Formats: sequence, structure tokens, C-alpha cells
Amino acid sequence: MTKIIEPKKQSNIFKRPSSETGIWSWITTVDHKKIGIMYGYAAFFFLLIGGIEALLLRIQLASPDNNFLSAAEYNAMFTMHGTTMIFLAIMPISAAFFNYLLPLQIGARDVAFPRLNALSFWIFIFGGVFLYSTFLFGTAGAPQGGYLAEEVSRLGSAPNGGWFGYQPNAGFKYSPGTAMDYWAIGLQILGIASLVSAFNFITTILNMRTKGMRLMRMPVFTWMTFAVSFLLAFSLPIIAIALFYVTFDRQFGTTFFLTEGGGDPILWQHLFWLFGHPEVYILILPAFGIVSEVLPTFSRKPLFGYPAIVFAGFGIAFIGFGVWAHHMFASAISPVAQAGFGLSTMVIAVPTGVKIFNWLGTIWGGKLKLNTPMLFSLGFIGMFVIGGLSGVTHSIVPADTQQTDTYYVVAHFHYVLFGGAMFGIFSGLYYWFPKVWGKMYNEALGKIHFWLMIIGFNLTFGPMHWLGLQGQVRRTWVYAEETNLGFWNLIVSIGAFIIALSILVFMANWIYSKRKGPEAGFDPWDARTIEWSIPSPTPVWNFSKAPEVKSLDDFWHMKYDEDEDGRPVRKEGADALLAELEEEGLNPSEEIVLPNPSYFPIILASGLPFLGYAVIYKMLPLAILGTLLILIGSFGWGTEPLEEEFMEDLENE
Amino acid sequence: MKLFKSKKIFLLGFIFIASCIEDAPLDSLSPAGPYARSIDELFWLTFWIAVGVFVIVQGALLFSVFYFKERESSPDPKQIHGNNFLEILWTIIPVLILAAIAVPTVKTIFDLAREPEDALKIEVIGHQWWFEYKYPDFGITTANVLVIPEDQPVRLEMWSNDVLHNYWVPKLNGKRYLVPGQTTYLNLQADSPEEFWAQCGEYCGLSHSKMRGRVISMTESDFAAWVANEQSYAEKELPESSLAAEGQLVYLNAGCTQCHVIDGVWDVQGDRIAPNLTHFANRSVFAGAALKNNPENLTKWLANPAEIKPGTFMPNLELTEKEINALIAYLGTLK
Amino acid sequence: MSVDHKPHPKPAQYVQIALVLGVLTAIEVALYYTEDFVGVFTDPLLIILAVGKFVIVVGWFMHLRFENSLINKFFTGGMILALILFAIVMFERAAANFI
Amino acid sequence: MSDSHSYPHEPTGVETRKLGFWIFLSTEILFFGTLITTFMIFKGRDFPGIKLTDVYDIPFTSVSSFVLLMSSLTMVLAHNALENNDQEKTRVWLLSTAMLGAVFLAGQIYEFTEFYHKGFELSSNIFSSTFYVLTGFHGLHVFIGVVLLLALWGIGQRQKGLSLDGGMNLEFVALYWHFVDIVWIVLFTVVYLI
Repeated sequence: MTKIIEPKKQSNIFKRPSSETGIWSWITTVDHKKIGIMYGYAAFFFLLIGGIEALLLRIQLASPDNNFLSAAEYNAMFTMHGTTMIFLAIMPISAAFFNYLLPLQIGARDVAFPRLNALSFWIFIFGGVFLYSTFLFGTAGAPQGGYLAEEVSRLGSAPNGGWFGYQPNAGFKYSPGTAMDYWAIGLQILGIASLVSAFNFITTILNMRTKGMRLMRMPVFTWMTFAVSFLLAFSLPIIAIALFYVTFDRQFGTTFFLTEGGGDPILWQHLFWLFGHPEVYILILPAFGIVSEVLPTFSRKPLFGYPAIVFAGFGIAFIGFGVWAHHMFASAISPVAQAGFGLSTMVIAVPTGVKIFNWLGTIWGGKLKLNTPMLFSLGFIGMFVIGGLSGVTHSIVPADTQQTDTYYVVAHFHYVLFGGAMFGIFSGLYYWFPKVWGKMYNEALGKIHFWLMIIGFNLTFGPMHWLGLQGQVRRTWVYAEETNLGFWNLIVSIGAFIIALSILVFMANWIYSKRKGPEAGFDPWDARTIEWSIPSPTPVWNFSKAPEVKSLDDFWHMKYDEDEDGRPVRKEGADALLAELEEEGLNPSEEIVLPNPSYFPIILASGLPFLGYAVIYKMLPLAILGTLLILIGSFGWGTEPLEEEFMEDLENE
Repeated sequence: MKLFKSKKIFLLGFIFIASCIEDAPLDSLSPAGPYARSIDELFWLTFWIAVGVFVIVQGALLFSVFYFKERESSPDPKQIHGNNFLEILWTIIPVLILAAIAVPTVKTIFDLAREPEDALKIEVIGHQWWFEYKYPDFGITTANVLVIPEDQPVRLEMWSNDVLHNYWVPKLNGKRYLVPGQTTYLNLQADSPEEFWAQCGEYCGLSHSKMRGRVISMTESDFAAWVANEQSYAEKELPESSLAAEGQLVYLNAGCTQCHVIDGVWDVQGDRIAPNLTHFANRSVFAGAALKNNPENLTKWLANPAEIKPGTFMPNLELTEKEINALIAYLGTLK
Repeated sequence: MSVDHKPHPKPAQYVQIALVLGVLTAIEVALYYTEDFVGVFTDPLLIILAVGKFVIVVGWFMHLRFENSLINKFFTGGMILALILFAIVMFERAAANFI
Repeated sequence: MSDSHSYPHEPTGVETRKLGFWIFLSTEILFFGTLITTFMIFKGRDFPGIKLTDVYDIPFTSVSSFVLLMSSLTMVLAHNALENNDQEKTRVWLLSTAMLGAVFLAGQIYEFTEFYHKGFELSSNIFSSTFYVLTGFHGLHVFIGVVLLLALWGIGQRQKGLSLDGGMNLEFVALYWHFVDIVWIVLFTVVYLI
């Protein structure tokens, strides 16, 4: 029998949550795995919404001078599509991976601060709900003094200043109503969530590593999480302050970004992209990590140039802070700045190239098992290379002044963020599916998903390069028939629906396989990293005792030796060892203390949207309510005894 | 092969080819002036290098997938952990390639930014959602259609009246922002007399997509004639009882003068928030170049401007059909 | 449980450090009033003094110089990053053509 | 936090919470960095009319800066006393730190009202906007610090007294407090003296 020490149910002040199943167990959980799963589902839900928004955009653009959406609706849709996909879909899906895998990969029992982890999840949820509540409560209209022919929007009013919120267009004068306030404050709340998790992950990686897990033995995914956390920790404060300024401008009549009052709209661009460019790497680095796990596993070869890949990842993260103004080449910046940022942007292609070549080196000479996760990873390389190369054309500043703000850029960053990040994420979702659910996904459906998606993806975003070069600007509600852009736009729209179809296949596979899939066993892939050395689905306590890591790809080296030819030979006792591991994984031999569930993260987080509404509607009672919830949350949190105190009590008893 | 015999495929193929050949007026790949050409050359240089890299990387990828695919007979591969020589090689080669591109890039950046000698200065002012042009040397104010002499550099001094805009004539040069409170500059030069399309690149609110423009380059003599005409005032005296005269009354009484100026009519010259209409009939387009200048379009526009350009600052003046017709007749006289 | 835990200063030392800080502040204020004599050196001197005070508080009061070098790296890393980024932004904005 | 017996402690040799807290402080640098940058950018611009810099009361602000500086001393003394497990002294120094902080805050409120009466509202001009937001953001930090100090003092009054183990203990509040102080060192120079 397992010996889990039950947390003490009664503390000094508040009753501890005690449900182990059912909805309350999820609401009060501090288990990184449950939080990871919740992150995943929530993010996927928002991914679907963002996808539907994209489809609406594509219907509108399918033919020239179309009238399917009004200008206001179109603008709201592209703003929300961008905001949703970045802040509510890809970032939290990455967070889902971080949460679930990070402690497993470094052999820890949980993250460094489990309650803080729950807090960031709930802040994310409340931030997302707050942002989307704009469809119910928000208002938007024509700029002050402007006229509209009809009602603003049949969909409810959503932010319409673009996900980048360029000032002064997103200011109160040109975007009146409350919708843009929802955007500014919503992002602020979501930023807090990411910031908190960044502290948590950095600390976890540094301090929760198991015995022998030196930094240079960590899996690449862990390394990329580490890099991403730094990017978050150092870039989010900048946007937080910039969003403060926006909120002040919109609510309290300041003029930080308004020229009339001496403000500077270009300063917003600097602050936004100081955050916004690291953000790009925040979105893509997790996928780099995932791919670096999948490729070696299914090539049956170690990762080629592990140190190079790690350093390149940090190189990208570091240089990523120094290239922000390449988003502003057409903006009011000097030629010197253009040249400088053009060069720094070129430089970032080097570590990215190093990664790509190392991945190619990994599969070269391997024994490639072309199953779904591997296909997505290979597809990732192929698509990301295209995105990377079009990225290099942006660093050629004069050429970029032709391409910027056109569909060429849209094509570029979808190749990077969809062909890159999303392909990597899907690869990861299939790869770790058996670890999370203990079941195997359906390979045939998985392959259909892949082929539909790669065809749909290229149909959608490939022609966009051409459209951009032919002069189709971004964020364009209609385009004139005379511009001769209709044909390719139609193809693009068809492609978008093929992607939608592929997502349906994915969902069917997921739902079906999670219930009816065959049992996966704990190491279905003959994998390399230690998260596969524990049973699937992962037991609540992860490792029944702290593993001791002796090398990079420790789990592989437990199973395989190398012969004189350098080829792997299965160790003699490997099967027995695995059986032993599984047995022990399910039946821990020592006492296990798990972090206690808590009500307070969700209570604390629930205060933030009320503060947001209070700022927008200038309602004091809401502000008091919000503050009260935050105070109750923090007080309860602070007075809730820690696990160590339980331990002491138990020992005393 | 049956597939290719079907008519639909043929039709699609035809449309495909047609769409590639047909001229796109905003095409950034068919430069018509030295500035755009220098950008174009740089783009193609980078493009072909990128194609080279693309072919190598995708080739290696596809080769690996087919050649190293798991087969029943395939043994477990050698465990290779890396190769320092290769790492250095694929770090240095991209560096060298990029350095090679960097040199012309930096040179072109500064070439494009330099103010050309004896350039014609034109001020471009962005409004939601149209471009205003001023020729300080000639005292001309116009809108939507920028007229430039051929084969002569033009220096645009640009700013915005409200939000950020982005001035773009793809065949003549790249984009440059129009920023409130700051001046930005852009050089244009066209090889020959031609009409070019312009478009606002930066998202600037509801009707961003309809913030378009035309740039017309003219021979030197045509340009001189155009300048002379623009400098003159429109006819003040219109034949009484003509439709145009009625239209002038509508113009004066319906509220148009709140925002528009027709030099020499009713009020003094001056800046107003809406386009200067003094030589309206000479412009091929109106309403931020979203519409061609013809009576049908004018009727639609005057009946309800916000229908055409959502968010527009031109109100619906509730004109009757008769008033609209008169107004159109009057606008037609503004040559 | 720091491995390389150097002993923290004694209260008397803390008071001495605080005195130094107070004197530095007094010099700062004095510099403000003597700007006319000191001329162009005022601003650099003020910055040097502020940095000095900063380092003293971080090093001694926050015990950074007694801490593991890891923490040190984070903090100085953040500082340097911020300084570089914001210096670029400031220079870039100072070069803009305002109407 | 969730370590059981076989789990090793802190391979970096830095206590986990302290590590997390220092990372938080490193991030705060970027917060204030952004605010200060904005301030510097707008400080360089000329605006018509009376300037906020003309109504600065340097002697007054110098005194309150000194007060905040000295609160760092009392804070470090409190920390020191707790390291020697002298509960009485710890409480005294804690309370004096909170008091000094409160004095500083009161000074700031006084300064804000003075400026306000001289016609500088939050939205009067860009310079007063940046001034209020920057110093106000710092003031908010001081306020949170005072609340934390008082909470600690309250906990110290209980039977068990304070300790340097466990949750949000005195060490972190001290770090936070010193951080707020060093930010003011920079602000005093950047905002008032230069």
C-alpha cells in the first residue's frame, strides 16, 4: 500500500480543502499535473475561439469588397484573434507543458511554490474571462466626431485597436468606449499570471533538481523553459508599466502617448516591442524544447550537439532583447537605429540556424520512426525554416519597408508561430499523451490530423507571402477588386477551413483515445528522459523516491549500453529494472508528503477582475470587493501552515 | 490523368496563371523608380540566398526522412553526440552570408534616407482616412491624388493629424509612418508618366482598409500645366439657373463649408478638417481614393458617407436627390 | 542554508554604514545648491553618489555581498539589461524630429 | 516545500524562497526602469507655463529621503536582532521602521497636496503625469512595505514571536524594504536633483 501522509485537515484558522476527486479537488489543487491539465484545456478552449475568429476573418476576405463582416466587427475580430492566440492560447499551452513536465523532467515532486502555481493558473483564467467579458459589457464606436452607418457590431463590442494597441489609435479619443480598457487591463492581469509562473519556474529549475541533475544534464525542454521564464521575468514588467500608462491615458486624462499633451506615441511602440519581441521567443522556445525531446527519441539517437542547442537557446533569448525595433523599421526611427537593429536581427538568425542544423544532425543517420509526434516535429523543422528565412528578409531594412504591415509579415509569423510553435505543441501533445492519460492515441487519426494540417497550413499561409508582396496590407477589412488579390485570398480561406477540419480530427482522436485507447504502459516510446521512468498516468507523487541522475538522457542509459561500434545494446537487466521501476513507482516505499490543496489561490485571483471593472466603471464598491478578496486570499495564504509545519506536528504527535 | 481532363481543373489552372500574370497595382515587386528598384535588388539578392538555404535544409530534411526511415532491417544507429567542427562550420557560414548581405543593406538604408539634391518638397498629412498633400513651393493644397513630375526626386515631409498612418506607394518606395507631432521623410521618384496606387499601411481605425491614394507622375510640361491650373481659383461666377449654380447654393447652405474649402468661394483659404475641393473634378478618385470620381459613386457617397467609409467624419447631411444631383453638377465644374 | 555564508556585520557597523549614507545624501543636496560653481560636473557627480549609496545599501543592508554569487548574478544581470535597453530607448527618442 | 526525506535540498545552495524573492526583486528593476525611462524622456521636453521642477521643495524632500534611508538602518537592526533571537529588540526596530516609513509616506502625501494646490494635477501636463505616476508607484511600494512591517510586528506580539524560518518572514520584508529604499535613492537623484 502507498503511504501518503494525509495533510492535516484542520488548521488554526481555516478548514483545509479535503476533496480528492470532483470539481473541488480541481479548484483547490496545487498539484502541478492537475494545474498543467487545466492550463491545457483552458488554452485549447481559447485556441478554438481564436480559431473561430480567424475563420470569420477569412470568410470576410474570401472575395474582394466583401460585406460579411462590418468594419467594426472585422477590426474587433483580428484584434481578439491576435490577443487570444498569443496570450490565451499559445502561452498557456506552453505553460501547460511547463507545469506538467518540468517537475517530472528534473525529478522533483512539485514546483518550488505549488500554491503560487495555482495562483498563476487562476489569475490566467480570471484574466481570460475578464478580457472576454468585453463581448457582454464592453462598448466601442467611431472615433470622437466620426459617424457610423449602422450598429457597431452584431457580435458584441470587443477591443478593436489591434493586439499591439498602437497609440494614439487605441487611446480614448480614437477608440472610445470601454472595449480597449478591457484589453489593457485584461493583458495586465494575464501578465501577472505569467510573471508569477516565471519566478516559480526559475526557482524550480534552479532549486528543485534531483540528485545528480546538474544543469548540463537537464533535458532541453527544461532548458527552454528556463530561458522562457527569464524572458517573461524581464520583459513583462515593461509592458505592465506601458499598459498602466494606457489605462491612465484612457481613464484619468493623462497624455503619455498623446501628442496633444506632449506625449509620444512612438514611445509606446518601443515599450510594447521591448516586451513584444521577447514575447515571440516566449512563444517559440517551448516548441524548440519539445522538438528537441521528440526528435532524439524517435531517431533512437542522442540529440546532436546538446550544449550547442542549449547555448543557442539562451543566445536567442538574450539577443531577443536587442532586436525589438525591427518591428518599427517603417516607424519614425533614425537610419542609425534602423541599421543597428537590422544587424542585430540578422545576428539572431545564427543561433536559430545552429538549432536547425543540430536537429538535422540528430535525425541524420538515425532510425526514424515516423509516427504522429515525429511527423509534427519534422513538419515543425520544415515550416519553421520557411518562417525563419522570411524573417531574414525582414532584417534587410529597405526590403522590410516594403513588406512590413503586409500579408508577407502575416505569412512570416504564422509560419513561425503556427508552423513553428503550434506544430511543436501538437508534437508534444501526442508525445506525452500516453504519459498523461496512460492510454495511447490513435495513430491513424493522428496521421490524418498531421497531413490535413500541413496541407491546410501551407494553403493558408503560403499564398500570403505572395499576397503581401502584391500589396495586400494587414488588418484590411476589404480590398479593392482592381488589386487582383481575390484568387489567392480565396485559396487562403479554403486552407483555413482545412485547418479547422484537422483540428476536429485532433479533438475526435483526443476524446476517443483518452477513453478507449489501448493501455500505453509507462515507456511506450523507449524514451530517453526520466519522466518516462515512472508509471503512466503519472501518480500524484511523481517519483516514489527521488531518482539519482548520472548522465544526460539518464533513463536511456539505464536501458542501453553502447557496443564498440557506438550502437546501442540493451542492457541485460534492463527489463527487470523497468519492471522494478514500475513496481516501485506505483508502491512507494517511503513516506510521501504532498503539498496541501488550498482555497486561497483562487480567492486571491478572483479579486483581480473586480479591480479591473472598478477601474473601468469607476465604481468604488467593486474596488472594495476586489481588494477584500485579495486581502482574504493573502491573509488566508499567509496564515495557512506550511507543509513543514505539518511535518513537525506529525513528528511530535 | 483523368483528373487533368476535367474542365474545372482547367478553369482553375487558367485562373491560377491569369492571377499571376495580371497586373496588381500595389505590386511591390515591379518597381517603377530608382528607390523602389534599389530595394527590389536587395530583396532578390536575399531571396535567392534564402532559396539556396531553403533547398539545402529541406533537401536534407526530406532526404533524412526517406533514407533513414525505420525499416525492418535497419539496425539501431550509432550514438553520435555531436561534432565540434560541424558546429563551428554552421555557425560561421551563416555569419559570413549575413555579413555579405549586411553591407549592401546598411548602404541602402542610408542611401534611402538621404535627402536628394533639388528635390521637390511636398508635405503629406495623414487624416483619418485620407492623405492631404501640400506643395509649399507652389502654394497648392490637394488631397488623395499626389501629382509628381517624372524622373525627378520628390521629398515627402510627412506627419499625421490624428493617429499613426503609413504612407506606401509600393512601386516607388517602401513605407514610412506618419506620426502626430513628429516629421518623417520619404523619397519618391518615378521613371515615366504613370498612375500608381498608394495605400495606408498602418492600422488606423475603422476605415483603414479604405485609406488609399493615387500617385500620378507627369512629364515636365504636363506637370507645369497642372501646377498652373491648381494655383488658379475655380470659377466664381456660374451661369445663373444652371444646375451647377444650384449645386453651389447647396454647397454653401447645406453645411459643407464647415469642413471643406473651395478656394475663392464663400470663405478665405485655410485649413479645414476635410479635403480641399478647389480642383475636385480633376481628381480621378475621392473619399480617400476608395471610390472612382464619377456621378454614381458621388451619389452613393453623398447619400450616406458612413456607409462607404465607416467612422468617417463626414456626416450624412440628409440631402435630397435633387440637391445631390445639383451638388454633383457643381463639383463637376471644379476643374 | 548558504554554503558560503560569511558573517553579517554587527549593529555598530550598520550604524557606521548608515552614517556614511547620511553624509553622502548631505553631499548630494549640497551639490544641488552649488550647481553654479560645480558646473557640468554636477550631474555626473550626483549619479556617482547615487550609485554609491545604491551599492552600499544593496551590498551591506541587503547582504548581497554575503550571499551566494547566483543571486548577485540575477540582480546585476537585471540591472545591466535594464540599463542597456533603456539607454537605447532614450537615445533613440532623443534623436526624433519633433515638430 | 514538498521535499520528503529522499529529496535533496537546494542544489544551488540558496534557500528556495530567498532565490524566488531575489528574482522578483530583479524583475522590479525593470518595472522601475521603465518608469524612470519615461520620466527621463519627458523631462527633456519643454512645455509652456510654470514647471513642476520650479516648485520642488528640495530641503523638505531631502529630509524625507533621509528618513527613508534611516529606516533601512532600523530595518537591518531588526533583522540583526532577530538573528540573535532578541524578540523585544526586533519588535522595537520593526515598529520604528514602520514609523519612519509612515513619516516618509506622510511627507509624500504632503508634497502631492502642495503640488496639487499649486495647480499640478495628474493630468495637467505630461511632466506632472510622469512625476505622479513614478513617485506614486514608489509610494505604493512603501505603503505595502509599511503594511507588511506592521503585520510582522503584529505577529511578533503573539506568544511564539517571530522567526527567520517559514513563509513570508522578516528576511523577505527586510529585503523588500531595502529595495524600496534603493529605488528612492535613484529617484531622489533622477527626479529631484538632476
